[in-house]
Amino acid sequence: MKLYFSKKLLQVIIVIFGASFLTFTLTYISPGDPAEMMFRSQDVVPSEAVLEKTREEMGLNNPFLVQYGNWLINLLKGDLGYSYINKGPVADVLKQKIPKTIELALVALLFLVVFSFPLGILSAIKKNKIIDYIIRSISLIGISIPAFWLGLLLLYQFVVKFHWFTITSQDGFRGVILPAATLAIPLIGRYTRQIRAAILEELSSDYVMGARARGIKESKIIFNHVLPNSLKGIITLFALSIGVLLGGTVIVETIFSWPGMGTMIMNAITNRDYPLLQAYVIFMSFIYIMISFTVESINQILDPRVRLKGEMI
Amino acid sequence: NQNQPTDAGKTKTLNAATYWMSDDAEPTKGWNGWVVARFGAGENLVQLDENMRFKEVIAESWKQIDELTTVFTIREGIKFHNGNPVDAKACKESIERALEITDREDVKLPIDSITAEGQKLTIKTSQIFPTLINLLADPVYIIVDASADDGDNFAFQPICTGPFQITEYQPDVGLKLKKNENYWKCDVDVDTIDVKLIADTSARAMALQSGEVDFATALNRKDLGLFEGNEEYVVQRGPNLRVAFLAFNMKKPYMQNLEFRQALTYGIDKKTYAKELYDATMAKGPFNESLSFGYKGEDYYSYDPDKARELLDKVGFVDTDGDGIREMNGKNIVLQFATLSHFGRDAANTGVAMQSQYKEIGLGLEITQYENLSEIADSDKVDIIWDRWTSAPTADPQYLFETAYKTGSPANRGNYSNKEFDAVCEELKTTFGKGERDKLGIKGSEILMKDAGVVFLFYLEGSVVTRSNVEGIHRFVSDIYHIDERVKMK
Amino acid sequence: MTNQLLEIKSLTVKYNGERNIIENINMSIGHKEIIGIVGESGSGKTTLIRSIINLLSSGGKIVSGEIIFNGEDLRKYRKNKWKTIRGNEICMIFQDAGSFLNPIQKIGVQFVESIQSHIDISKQEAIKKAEETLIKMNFNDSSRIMDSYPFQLSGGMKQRVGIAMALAMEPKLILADESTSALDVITQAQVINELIELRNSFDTSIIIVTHNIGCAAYMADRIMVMNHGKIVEFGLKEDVITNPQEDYTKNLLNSIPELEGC
Amino acid sequence: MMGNTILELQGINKYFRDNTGNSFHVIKDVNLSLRQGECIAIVGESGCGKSTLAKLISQLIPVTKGSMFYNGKDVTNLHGAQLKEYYKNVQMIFQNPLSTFSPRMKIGSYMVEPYLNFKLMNKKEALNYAKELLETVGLSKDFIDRYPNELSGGQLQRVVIARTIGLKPDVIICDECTSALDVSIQKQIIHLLLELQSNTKFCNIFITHDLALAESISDKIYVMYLGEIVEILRSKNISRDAKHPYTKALLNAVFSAKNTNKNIEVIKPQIQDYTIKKGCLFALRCPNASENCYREKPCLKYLNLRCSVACNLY
Amino acid sequence: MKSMKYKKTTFIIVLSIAILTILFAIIAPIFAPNDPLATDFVRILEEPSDQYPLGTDQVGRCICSRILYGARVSLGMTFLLLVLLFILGVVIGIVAGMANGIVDTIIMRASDIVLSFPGLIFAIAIVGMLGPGMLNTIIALSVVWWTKYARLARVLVMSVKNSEYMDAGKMAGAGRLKLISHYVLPNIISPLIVQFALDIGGMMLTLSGLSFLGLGVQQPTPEWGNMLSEGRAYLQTAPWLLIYPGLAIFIVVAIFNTLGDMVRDILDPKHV
Ligand SMILES: Nc1ncnc2c1ncn2[C@@H]1O[C@H](COP(=O)(O)OP(=O)(O)OP(=O)(O)O)[C@@H](O)[C@H]1O
Ligand SMILES: Nc1ncnc2c1ncn2[C@@H]1O[C@H](COP(=O)(O)OP(=O)(O)OP(=O)(O)O)[C@@H](O)[C@H]1O
Ligand SMILES: [Mg+2]
Ligand SMILES: [Mg+2]
Repeated sequence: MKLYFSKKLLQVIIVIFGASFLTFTLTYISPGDPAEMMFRSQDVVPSEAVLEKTREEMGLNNPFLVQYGNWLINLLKGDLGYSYINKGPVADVLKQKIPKTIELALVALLFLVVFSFPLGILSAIKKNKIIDYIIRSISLIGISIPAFWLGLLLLYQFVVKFHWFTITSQDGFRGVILPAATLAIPLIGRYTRQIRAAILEELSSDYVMGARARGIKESKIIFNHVLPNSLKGIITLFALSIGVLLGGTVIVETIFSWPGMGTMIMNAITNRDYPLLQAYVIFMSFIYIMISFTVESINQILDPRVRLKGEMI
Repeated sequence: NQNQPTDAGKTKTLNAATYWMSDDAEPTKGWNGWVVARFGAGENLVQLDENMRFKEVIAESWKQIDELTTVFTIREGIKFHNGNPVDAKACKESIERALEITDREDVKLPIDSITAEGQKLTIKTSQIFPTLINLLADPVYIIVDASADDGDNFAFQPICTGPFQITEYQPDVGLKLKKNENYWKCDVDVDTIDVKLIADTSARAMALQSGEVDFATALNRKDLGLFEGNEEYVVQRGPNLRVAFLAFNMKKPYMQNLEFRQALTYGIDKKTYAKELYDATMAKGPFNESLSFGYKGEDYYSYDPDKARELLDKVGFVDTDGDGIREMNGKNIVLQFATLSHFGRDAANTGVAMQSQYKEIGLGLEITQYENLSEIADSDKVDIIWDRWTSAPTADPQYLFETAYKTGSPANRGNYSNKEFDAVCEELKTTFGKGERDKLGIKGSEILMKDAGVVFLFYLEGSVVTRSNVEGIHRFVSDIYHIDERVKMK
Repeated sequence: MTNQLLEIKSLTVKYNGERNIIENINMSIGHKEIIGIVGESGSGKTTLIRSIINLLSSGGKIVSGEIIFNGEDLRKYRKNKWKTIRGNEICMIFQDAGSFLNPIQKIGVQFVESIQSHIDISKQEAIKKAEETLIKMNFNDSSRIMDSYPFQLSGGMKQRVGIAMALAMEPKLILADESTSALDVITQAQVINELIELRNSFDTSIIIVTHNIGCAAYMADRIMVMNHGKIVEFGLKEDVITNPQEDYTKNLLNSIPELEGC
Repeated sequence: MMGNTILELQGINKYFRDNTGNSFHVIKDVNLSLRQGECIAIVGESGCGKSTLAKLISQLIPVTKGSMFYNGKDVTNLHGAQLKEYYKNVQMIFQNPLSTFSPRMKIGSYMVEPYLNFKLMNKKEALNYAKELLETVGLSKDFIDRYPNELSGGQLQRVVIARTIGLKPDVIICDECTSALDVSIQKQIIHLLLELQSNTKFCNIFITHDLALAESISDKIYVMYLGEIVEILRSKNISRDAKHPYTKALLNAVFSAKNTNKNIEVIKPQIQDYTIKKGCLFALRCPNASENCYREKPCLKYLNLRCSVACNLY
Repeated sequence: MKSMKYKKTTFIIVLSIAILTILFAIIAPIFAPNDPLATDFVRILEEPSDQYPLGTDQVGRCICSRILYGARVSLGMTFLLLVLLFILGVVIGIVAGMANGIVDTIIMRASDIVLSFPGLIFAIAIVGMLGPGMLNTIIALSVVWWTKYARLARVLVMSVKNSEYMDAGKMAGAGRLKLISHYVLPNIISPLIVQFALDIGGMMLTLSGLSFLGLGVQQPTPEWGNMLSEGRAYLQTAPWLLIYPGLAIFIVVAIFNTLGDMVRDILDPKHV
């Protein structure tokens, strides 16, 4: 078990390293001169001499690997560079935006869990009954509806027409419900289906038959046997949906003018603020890798077959 | 989050929406001063009022003593937000601070000396500088208490003299202001202002509708219809100082041909664009007709496809292969129309409209949205550039001429160059007297129009929408100011 | 035939509305009797014994017939009544008992759960009862078995645990579906011996399905031969083995390789 | 009746790595020789390494240590063209007939495959040959156009045999090729194999866990235990001749349909343990194990014409 | 319990609808009442009318025609990209699965790295760095998406590789290529096709999402996400700019999602 974790951790490190390399390479090959970008973003049109000087200062004339090395060292030191558009250290910008996006993502996750679990389980238990068809249709709608469209429609209905929620994010609860719902609805559709499938698969396995043959109540079978067994798959899918969720924040934040990482990244893209862009990608992949790693570890610990591997009686 | 009732003792909060915020509120940096000015936090010695006339603010009066020297009398009894008195010395320090910090070339003053005696501030320039007053009205020169600059928090809560004081500044969320109890001019009615950053235009309209804000500016033209005629809202709209124009890329050899440029101009139905696409006033020259230096005569080369065809035939660009597109040196003419994506849809829409109209005169057009100016500036890729500029933020023609059209100037994206026009710019540098300067402004405009190097499309419109419980908010033509001491809430 | 434990009358079963998989089966089993069912693969042996306990795999449906257990028609039972029969009066042991246990729950937990589903006793008592039964199945270290997960036991051990679980409720009838075919010959012999022991000490009746005719011949009182969903021959084992009536049975018996010198 | 040695294994060892990276020893120092026309059987409990041995011989997995000779030539770990050449002569029949067939391949394409791959004939000839072969194993030639799932297990196994025979190989390895089938069908298949063997004189390595079956068809029986050959019997009455306690335990556990009163005795069940390094592997379960058995490793000893055994008692 | 026959009939119906949708997109010009690029200044932001069945946009273009032509772009790009990635991914997956050792490890590590990014975010970042546009969107999504098929193909190849029929094939003298084409491919293709079918809707949403953000297809090419992004400003004043393109995406995605489900039910029956 220990060996497993150290191996896994090593893998995580390699992957993060690779991710950083990829990110840097992408910026490196992308068109546009960062030095110039820095001036242009302030609507200053620099002269060639000034540019050359700045390039030299920024180390842009160094060979690729040297640049990458420096960048990586700075990154490890926590220096993520300087954001042109925000005219400040990237780390400071991230510090401001991260909590907002996390707030949004957490509320969306809450919705996701609160809705998809009961729906998925119900749908599986009542397979091919009316209620199953209804839930499946709803989830089909969920996965087919474009989030950006849905968001706008919700905005119109609930903000303009009903005045239930607010458009600005400062208002705590009233501000976060709509964006979080927009973010969650497609995921709820997806996840409900996946939970249903996972549970159905478990229901068809032998041990369920075994439990029935032993005369155990159906509700007990579902909650004591099927759910714990399908949890592994469900948790893994959950980790995957976090990736989708993080991606969704960009669109949702744009629609709802949510001052988080999503709007920040769109702004960074428009202004070619590469340091910010790099930091964002690194940060997101770090979060994502850590979540996957945690989930996988939880799964490993949950599953006695893995946990007690080799301990035969 | 509705407004508090106006009963005595309760605070009156004005909820406002803004479409743009700078990273901080240090007025001397870039255009950051606009945010400080907009919500009544900072004041200058002199300012432009809603109708673009100079008004004395911190300076009670000013007087030009000779070509190089101007004397300002600082009003008695003005205090900074922190209670420090405002005298000539404080103003001197503030102006010097601005000169030191600002990185904007267009607001630099050629200062010889600034002297302060009591309430008397004397500014001596090192050369003849007719636009001194105009520049001093720029938010860069908002008078701040330079002695209070602790290098840290000052950028977010600058100490100025306005009717409101910034108490909280979050670049991506909004800002909060409170009433300045010691405001020099009058007692301020509103206690606090809560400004929310809502960058999306339609979202601002929705925020007004949902009651989250009482005041918003720069709404979508179409969305204004939602408020006009509705008793709950007051809408003020009208042209502002921004002008949208097309610059032909003079680097291209064929663009050097005046007749070709004229043909291109004849092919643009800007009257319709202005009316139908933008609900705006069609532009003739660079300056709005309401400005004293605005061109008021007939437009040159207004839409006439037949003339365009005739001219194109004349310069020899004809369609020989019958595909409906004229050729130049045997190749179909497909002009490249470029905009910057941050100009938004309006810019691209012009291209879309031109595309179908140019087709009728046998010209192809492709539209590309660029992210960066740099990609346009140095490339031969583009033929026509959509651009937008605030024409006279300081109520003077010189600024626009110098930045956008003078030979070699930094924002001259079409690489336009005309000796006659450059001469007008030079003359403006040394000419005093509003009348004279206005004439030069008109002269320059006419040169530009006649030469067809730049096609002025329309003047953008500004709009201000307030809930009917708010009074005393005016629409400033300059768009620099929104709220001042006159604001009141019922 | 009133003293029979189980009587099946003209039972017909289908899967997914296609042809009848077993057709018109009539059989009965007495108290303390062992019946061995042999026959070609796919002849419906599993279908037959699963329909007794109403646990047909998906799509399976009893079309007609009666299943009378202890004088009551099981086909009239509703869902919640089944749980009083299953695991209590009738128990099933599967071919691969291991996979019929929840892989992530300890044996003890599952054992106690099934005991408590049928008898109203405390957890402590249930554990005690479970351990006692395991000891009867020749597990000398019963508490360790209780504390382990299925994957930690070998195939033979799981099979014996399965039998122990069935046994704990002292059922009247045990249904064993090829419960030894997956085991190696030595373990298989051991398990078979234990089943016989079970009948002798608890008076339990057993229906055992097997491919191994030798095995059926060894333990059963009566043998039933099935082919294509029908009973070909059903009689006392001596009769069927030594004096088969049907060609199919004769062919079957002839095909069994035998060791010399037995 | 016996010809020259066709296939010889010398000191074959195989290690596998489990997913934690530990390696374990599955085949231990196996020596085996096969002469022309001979049929040998390998018996043993599940998991003792019979299939692994078969796969080693058929070169589906590489040998870790030891060497293999075919007609005197070293054929350990062949590749490419040589391997192809080897497969012309050595063929294997797998346990589960259905899994031998790619589900989406018609019987016809399955049948003609080797003849085309080995460039023995063209497609048309191959098809005709395939039909002929199907008839030799008692199947209709219409089966050519069917998919595997439309045939019964017995029929499929016949198809496999037909294809294998058609190549006229020297060696056929049957890895439990009947254990997935019914006894009656098993009988037919065995019958067919024996008949074909007497016609074409291939040698046969017959892997099974059914001692009775092994006895009835083979000339020589190798008994395997945890990857080791513990006994070699050249007998038609193994109940009498077997010496090794493990073989005896196996024999004891066999049910008989004829003799239903046979006394079934049982020894302790198997424990999968690859860690035993010293002594006799069977000692833990052996009813007659002495102190010595835990220390000293027995080696295969020639006892008499009918029996060689690796046991400290002999 | 529904029978296979019933399933097949409904599948054929949905498939026909899907094919019809594609056909509709291909022959859009026949149905389109107007030129999708032609502007009509007199009739800007006009409500649906006879001449403009779904109204006009902010420069007076026919929304109906733009939706029809947009279908070409949306569906075309979706299929182009998916087919491309499908082939690429499957080839890589088979190579990884068949090769062992270093090649497999390299390919799998590369895909680990790609997978360590949340997909959409990575795509956005790539487009952000390379600059918006159709080609860059395709590149970005390719970088993200190939792993999906490669991993699936690899796992499937691994299971086939250990099957007895592969061994039988080897012993029948089949070479590497023959093994792949005769044994591996036919047996792994159906789960892959299922995955492909299930991905169509998702890909379409992703593409239009990127266009909505202004990163994908650029003006004035009609594309649904693009149209929504333009129409956003007129949510209140001219909702038809928003409603119809959104509805178009929704309906088409729903059709393909349903189709995907059905393909799965038929090719992978144990999943029902
Ligand atoms: N769930 C099912 N759906 C459809 N057909 C089924 C199902 N289960 C079994 N069958 C079919 O019913 C027939 C009888 O199956 P059953 O499992 O009862 O045979 P069996 O005698 O137990 O065979 P074996 O000896 O192989 O276990 C077979 O033809 C089988 O294909
Ligand atoms: N590819 C492999 N990787 C790792 N271990 C393997 C592999 N193949 C077989 N083994 C292990 O080698 C041992 C011998 O397996 P093998 O399949 O040869 O047994 P067998 O005697 O054929 O059993 P059975 O009678 O069940 O077919 C087993 O413990 C098995 O788990
Ligand atoms: Mg069965
Ligand atoms: Mg085997």
